[in-house]
Amino acid sequence: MGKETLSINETRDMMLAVADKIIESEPILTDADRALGDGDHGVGMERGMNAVKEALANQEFPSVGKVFMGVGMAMMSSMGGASGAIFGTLFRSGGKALGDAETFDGAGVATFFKEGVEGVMKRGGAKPGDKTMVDALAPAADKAGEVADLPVCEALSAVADAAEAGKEASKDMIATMGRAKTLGENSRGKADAGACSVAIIVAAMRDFAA
Amino acid sequence: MGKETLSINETRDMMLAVADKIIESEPILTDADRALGDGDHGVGMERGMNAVKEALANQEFPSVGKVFMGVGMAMMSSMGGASGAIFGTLFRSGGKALGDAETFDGAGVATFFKEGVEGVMKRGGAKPGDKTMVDALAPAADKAGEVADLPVCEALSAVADAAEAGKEASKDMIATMGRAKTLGENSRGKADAGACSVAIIVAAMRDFAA
Amino acid sequence: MKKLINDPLKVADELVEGLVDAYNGECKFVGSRSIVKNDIPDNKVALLVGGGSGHEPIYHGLVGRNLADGAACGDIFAAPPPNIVFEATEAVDKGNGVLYLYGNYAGDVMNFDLGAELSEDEDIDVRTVLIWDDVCSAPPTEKDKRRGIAGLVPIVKLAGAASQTASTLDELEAAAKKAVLCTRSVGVSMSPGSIPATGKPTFDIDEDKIGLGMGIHGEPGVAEIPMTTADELTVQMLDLIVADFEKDEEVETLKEGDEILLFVNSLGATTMMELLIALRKAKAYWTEKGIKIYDVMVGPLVTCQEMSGISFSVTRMDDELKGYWEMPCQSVCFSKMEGRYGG
Amino acid sequence: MKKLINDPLKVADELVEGLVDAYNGECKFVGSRSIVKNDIPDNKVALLVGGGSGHEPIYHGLVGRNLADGAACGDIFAAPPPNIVFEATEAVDKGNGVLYLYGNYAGDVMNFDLGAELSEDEDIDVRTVLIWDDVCSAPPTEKDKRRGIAGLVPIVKLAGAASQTASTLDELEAAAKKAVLCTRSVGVSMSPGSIPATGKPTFDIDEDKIGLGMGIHGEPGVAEIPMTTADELTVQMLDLIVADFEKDEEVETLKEGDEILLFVNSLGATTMMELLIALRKAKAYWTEKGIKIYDVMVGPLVTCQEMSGISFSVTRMDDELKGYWEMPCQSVCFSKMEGRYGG
Ligand SMILES: Nc1ncnc2c1ncn2[C@@H]1O[C@H](COP(=O)(O)OP(=O)(O)O)[C@@H](O)[C@H]1O
Ligand SMILES: Nc1ncnc2c1ncn2[C@@H]1O[C@H](COP(=O)(O)OP(=O)(O)O)[C@@H](O)[C@H]1O
Ligand SMILES: [Mg+2]
Ligand SMILES: [Mg+2]
Ligand SMILES: [Mg+2]
Ligand SMILES: [Mg+2]
Repeated sequence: MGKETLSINETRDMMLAVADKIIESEPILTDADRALGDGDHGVGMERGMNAVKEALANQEFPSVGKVFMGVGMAMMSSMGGASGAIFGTLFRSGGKALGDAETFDGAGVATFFKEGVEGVMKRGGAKPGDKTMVDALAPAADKAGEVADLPVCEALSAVADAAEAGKEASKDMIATMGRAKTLGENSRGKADAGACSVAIIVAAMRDFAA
Repeated sequence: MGKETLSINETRDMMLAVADKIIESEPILTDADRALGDGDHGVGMERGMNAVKEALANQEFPSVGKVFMGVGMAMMSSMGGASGAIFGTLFRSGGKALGDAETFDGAGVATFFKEGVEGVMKRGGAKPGDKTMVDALAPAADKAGEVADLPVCEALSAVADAAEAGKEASKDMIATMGRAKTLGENSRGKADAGACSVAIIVAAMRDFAA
Repeated sequence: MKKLINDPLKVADELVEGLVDAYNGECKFVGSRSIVKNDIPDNKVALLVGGGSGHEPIYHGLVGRNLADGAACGDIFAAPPPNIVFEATEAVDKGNGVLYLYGNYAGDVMNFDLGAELSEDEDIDVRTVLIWDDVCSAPPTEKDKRRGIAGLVPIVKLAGAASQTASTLDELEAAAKKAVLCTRSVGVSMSPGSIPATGKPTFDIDEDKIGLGMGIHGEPGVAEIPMTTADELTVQMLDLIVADFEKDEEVETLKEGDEILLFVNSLGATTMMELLIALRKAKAYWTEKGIKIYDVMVGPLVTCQEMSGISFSVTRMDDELKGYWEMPCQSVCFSKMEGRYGG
Repeated sequence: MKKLINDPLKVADELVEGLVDAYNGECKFVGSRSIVKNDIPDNKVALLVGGGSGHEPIYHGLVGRNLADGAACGDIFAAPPPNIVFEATEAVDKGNGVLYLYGNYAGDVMNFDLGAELSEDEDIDVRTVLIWDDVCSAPPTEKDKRRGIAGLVPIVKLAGAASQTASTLDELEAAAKKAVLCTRSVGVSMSPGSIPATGKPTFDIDEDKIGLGMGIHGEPGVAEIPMTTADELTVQMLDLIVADFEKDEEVETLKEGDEILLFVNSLGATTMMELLIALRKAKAYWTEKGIKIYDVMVGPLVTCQEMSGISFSVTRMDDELKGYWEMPCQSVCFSKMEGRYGG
């Protein structure tokens, strides 16, 4: 039986599980970025998630939001580059919007992703269709809004499917942002590396809550 | 029938023939220097001999010595590097020693090579056996001393044989000067590039006087 | 590629440590990875530069006397994270505000903006001027899409001098904006550099091709052209600069009697020999147009590891900029005595 | 190797023309291939440098304010012919004699000596000081067999400053000799440069080897060692310098409290990143020995086209040399403001 809500410590442990999953997926992300970018997304995310583990392990947080904000800060300050700012902003904006809530529920999931994707789009200027992580994140946020009333386990499951579908859809897009825009028409056929990261992150959240 | 002596103009034309012969031999010299040195001896000598042609063609000279000094000056100033100084010195020292002689005879051949090799050894510090052009030049000078009483055609023929033998003997030597000293024992088996030039120069002198 | 390094994942940290050592007491290592001058006077309007590492001597090599007060240093080819920007900002701020002056790349803009937010939270006054000198990266109507390339060296030199006398952040901002507006660059590349962590080349290009207008990491330019002579390429590149001054409605066309500062940069593997040969043609090009070369900079200052390529940067000079230029300066990147060559 | 040139046989001429253009009126092209300052004062004791081209920015890039008065430039990697040496000598001579200061290579010595003979025929007083800083090219008892490598940059900087105040050729000769005696270098190479005329590499070395003590064209050094880390290599190289000061009976051993000028040079393709990483270790090395770094130079100043490699040069400073060092200077090769870093 999946979880109805997550406590602060469970949210923290979920993010530790996410970190492990991303670290484990480094080769997949490296390959994705090697195909379309400069090949450093895997090591970048790995470095970010190692910092996340250091920031979260055995720490107590006053709210769910602070957990996510800690994740964002750790990624932002350890990764640097565009993706440090982008993924850092996702977790910081999403976490900030959760206020001082002490549990993470379906409504929290909706708030987190809605504010997260807005922060990312404001920070980086990418719109859906530009073949970035926004193409996994925006559909995830939309779906999260629809399933805000469900238990967190079910909400995250629906959101993970949406992120995965968004990632898959990014394969057909032509890159217009970042390094991959060099490739133009040749960028078609492969998924965006950042979108892969989003799909992996949300899937790991789902698996934890399940 | 070979020539008893050479006039000033014949000496000049002989050196023009020498220049053509060296220019024609550029690939041989390049290969020799590529094997043991840095591969630029062929183009260097070619550049020097083109300058010689420019300096000598249609020019009148007051003495045989001035022809050789003109050759030396042209080589020295167009070639640069060690070999410009070495070959320039050969012709300048040899030519200077001829004073204001108006013919080039067997005695002149002896004087030219004796003073030429002395100038070269003084300038560059190489001794016979160091695997340099001195190893063709020194035996040539020795032989020239022995045949000073012969007609110029016969003297040059004997000197050319000595230079050729000296060049061949350089194959067995180990380089101790210049770039080839890098190779140590590996420099054995190939003739020194500058010695090849000396052999070609004296052979072309012989062919002209023959 | 044989690289003299220790740990490929620590090159950025170690090189900034080495840079601080090169300054031999004049600068200090700050926070996670910033370099900051020791003797910034109270109330000085501070100038902060920064960007990814791996392009040495820029950006951090531009810290120095009459130059930048500090630099926030990223990992190899990656923008510095916001906390590094913030740490550098705090260290250079002397109560009169900090100007951020850096190349217009998405990652840098995001991280410096985040760093600015952190700094403003601490009541530090921050202003940003972006460098977008690469005319091949977007048309003059879309300057916000242009990249910053080698023109950042003369721009930071000029702004560094301006920062010595500026009494407000507004003043320094105006001077830096002017230096940016007057500076245009065109670059080419012939072969890639490599990323120390992976040893992989940063892009591919055919053996007999030149990327005309290519950016300093291999970003695309205006065309791939066949390998050609130094003289022909120089003319093609300078024509693009002339055309940009012509098309851009914000600046006047370059015309007879104008004076320019000329900078010929190597991206790394291209030798000084090649730069000087190209410089010779550039001098003839400008002379023929009646445009006077006010002063010259030449050398490998904006690099991308062992990438080969060259860029020209042109800054149109006026009396204000000349005043800034003639100030002496000293850094690992660029030093000069007072005055100018031939002046 | 894609090279941006025009005619491979004219690179030396064209690059010296470009160098004169870089000086923008401060220097002129003289004779066949020399560069000479325009404003050498009457009666100045003149300083002339020179050597083969292709090592840019040296040797000719060392002409400038408070530096050399002129340079005689050879073809690529070849000594300048005597007439070029003579033309340069005539142009820099202001009636008080000319000091030749150049690297100890057989071809250079022969040609400069010939040039000196031509100059003396014209009643110009000429003196020669040879630079032989490469400790790996011969033992201290045979210094006349040692090559000149990167140490020539600090040596010419110091001699250039001395030439501003020297009233006789003797005085300048003494100062230059002292700078030479106090300067020792060790270089390594990891991959060759190429000759522009042929496109051929200047030497071969295994993919995983470093030539320890190799000269700047690939001349052999003390050993071929396996590729190693920057830190380990730095220690090995500096140990050789320390040992040389120890073994050489003409100089004192380097000891605690001594002050040194440290120069870290790249042979071309080795990046500033790598230089700075090595510099970081060098700083720790000297600090541990109690030897104080008086000032630092770093950059690709003595190169051999796209050759990769690094060298360290150390000059032991005393009050006289410090005085010369602190003078500002300006050239395409090396510029500085008055004073020193951290001073
Ligand atoms: N402006 C942006 N908005 C949203 N996502 C972005 C933006 N720029 C880059 N990204 C994401 O970052 C990913 C690349 O990350 P990474 O490789 O770590 O950084 P870099 O592009 O600096 O090498 C891309 O696949 C894309 O999803
Ligand atoms: N000191 C010397 N004395 C006599 N000959 C020398 C000396 N140094 C070099 N040479 C000659 O010069 C030749 C090389 O000439 P070249 O290739 O033109 O010059 P470089 O060695 O400068 O490349 C050698 O083969 C040798 O015969
Ligand atoms: Mg990437
Ligand atoms: Mg990247
Ligand atoms: Mg040779
Ligand atoms: Mg040679």
